[in-house]
Amino acid sequence: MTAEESFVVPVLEAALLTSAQPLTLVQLRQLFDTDVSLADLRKNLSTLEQLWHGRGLALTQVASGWRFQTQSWVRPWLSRLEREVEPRYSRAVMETLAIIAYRQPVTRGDIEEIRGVTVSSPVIKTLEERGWIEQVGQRETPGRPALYGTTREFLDHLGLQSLQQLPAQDLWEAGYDAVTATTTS
Amino acid sequence: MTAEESFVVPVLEAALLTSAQPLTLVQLRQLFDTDVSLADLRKNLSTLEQLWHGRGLALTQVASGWRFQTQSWVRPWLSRLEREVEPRYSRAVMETLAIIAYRQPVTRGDIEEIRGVTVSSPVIKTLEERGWIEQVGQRETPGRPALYGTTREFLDHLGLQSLQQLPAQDLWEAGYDAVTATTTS
Amino acid sequence: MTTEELTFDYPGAKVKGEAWSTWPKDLYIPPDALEIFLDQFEGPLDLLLYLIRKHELDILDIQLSDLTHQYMAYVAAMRHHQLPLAAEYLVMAATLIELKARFLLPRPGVIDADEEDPRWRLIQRLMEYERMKNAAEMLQQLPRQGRDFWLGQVADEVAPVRRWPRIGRDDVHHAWGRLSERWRLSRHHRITREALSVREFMIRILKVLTGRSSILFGDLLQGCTRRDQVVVHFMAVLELVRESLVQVVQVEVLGPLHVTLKTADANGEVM
Repeated sequence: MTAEESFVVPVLEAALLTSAQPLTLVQLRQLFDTDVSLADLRKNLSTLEQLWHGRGLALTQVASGWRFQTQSWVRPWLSRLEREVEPRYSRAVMETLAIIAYRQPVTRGDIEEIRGVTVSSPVIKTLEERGWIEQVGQRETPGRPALYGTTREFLDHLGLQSLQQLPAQDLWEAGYDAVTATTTS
Repeated sequence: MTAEESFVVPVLEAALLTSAQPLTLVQLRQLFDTDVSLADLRKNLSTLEQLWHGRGLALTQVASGWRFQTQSWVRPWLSRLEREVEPRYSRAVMETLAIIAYRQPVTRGDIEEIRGVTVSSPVIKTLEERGWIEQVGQRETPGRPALYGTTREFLDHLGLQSLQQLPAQDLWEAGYDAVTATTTS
Repeated sequence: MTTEELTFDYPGAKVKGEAWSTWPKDLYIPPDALEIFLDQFEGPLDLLLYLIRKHELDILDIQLSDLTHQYMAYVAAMRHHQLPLAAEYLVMAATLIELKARFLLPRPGVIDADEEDPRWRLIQRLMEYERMKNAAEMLQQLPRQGRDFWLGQVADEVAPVRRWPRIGRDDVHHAWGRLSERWRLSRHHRITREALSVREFMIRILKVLTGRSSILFGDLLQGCTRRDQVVVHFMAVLELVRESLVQVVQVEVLGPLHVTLKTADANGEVM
């Protein structure tokens, strides 16, 4: 492969623009099955860098490799966009939170039983980091699983003084009894 | 703002390449504080689209807006990069998805009738968790079963703008004529 | 349609370590292959389609007797080897037999032109299933994000002030309501297809009958929400009768059916 081959630069560009992490020279070399010298690769990266000169993103070398990043001049515009997009919690996070709020103290296993799917660690972590749930003890069953409950901060965020003020939950009762019946039997 | 202003295209480009979700025209308009007409915006998007002609990524319109995605010709190279692998779904999942896509809105009972087997809860849940299907209502028959349809995310995932772009239009028609046409041809 | 397009591809099956890529032309399949064979199918419609396509038959002109014969042979083989058979296969067996019976019965007078061919409903279902099966394959082949194409997703270096989602109490309540709704909907579907084997239901019925003299057939069906459950109960009762474990008594014509445990009396005679 020579540095001039027309597909190399667009392939490098596509790889770098679609990667969440910076890519090392070794990774970039993996893109091409023919033997590519590191020198050739560098030459192509430099071509790519010049191609982006003056635009909103720039090809940059950081500690862990090569990546595109936004230039400072476009940030004022981009930040306007961010302001409009209100971040939201996923369904998994909201449902987990609801179970902990209404059924505390609960273990991860309880949550999984009610939701019917595995509760991923990031979901619990998201809520813990936010300061809305915390470990309140451990259930005295094999494995001693952690019991979770909501925090004062959670009530503060909802503008409530106590859990009693959460909206009524009666629509669940019948179904939930059935769940507990099956899990305890 | 006029369509010619030099910063508009690079700002659009940077916004689209850094956004995790497709951006709608309304969102793109929010990038600029001056009044931008939708017509101007479209003109600039079309300039941007042409700018990327022949490269590894293309500006694409999908169901929930505009985004950059890779072109099929770079796939052989990019697939050599190690990334999180998209899971392969079972036939049960894919057939259920196909029925929901082509026959929506359908109830679980409808799906069972077509497939001739019970639709297990995990199958529906897999598709719901993936964000490809959602409950779109309930049929007003005894038991008020949930009606399912596909989501915008499903179309986005396939890089499509609307259900009309799904392959094999004749599948939409339940009529016998359409069937014989395909089975005898 | 060409033969290639009709070839069914069921990859990955292995019998005793050997790849099992082609199915035998005749009906006989070694028992250990049988289960794997049936596992390759998504249900009775899929199996029927396979049988039709294997013999390059026209779906619109299926010979019910041949098809029923072949289908029943598979089902019988599965049952003979006491392999678990999903209830849906039995429902289909019943349907095929019923259709065949209707063909055999002499029909009085001229055939009513408006009368629907009894095969029609089955043919329609087979065609609709085949369409959706093809659609699933097409969907599988469509370019997909993360597999065939990737998105431009430059992680923005400028980590702006981290913005947290805000929620209200209604959001929590709403999530809770959604959960309970989903629970309510899924409760009825917790019985998976492998749960429905006739033998299991036979045991269940025997247990119900232990400690009570008889039960109405209708009461046995309490809690059955699906047709296949009813069918399995029915088949289980028939099987129990065949094995002389229970008897079914009907006092008057069209009256309720009593299912009674057969017990040996003091003289060793079955009552």
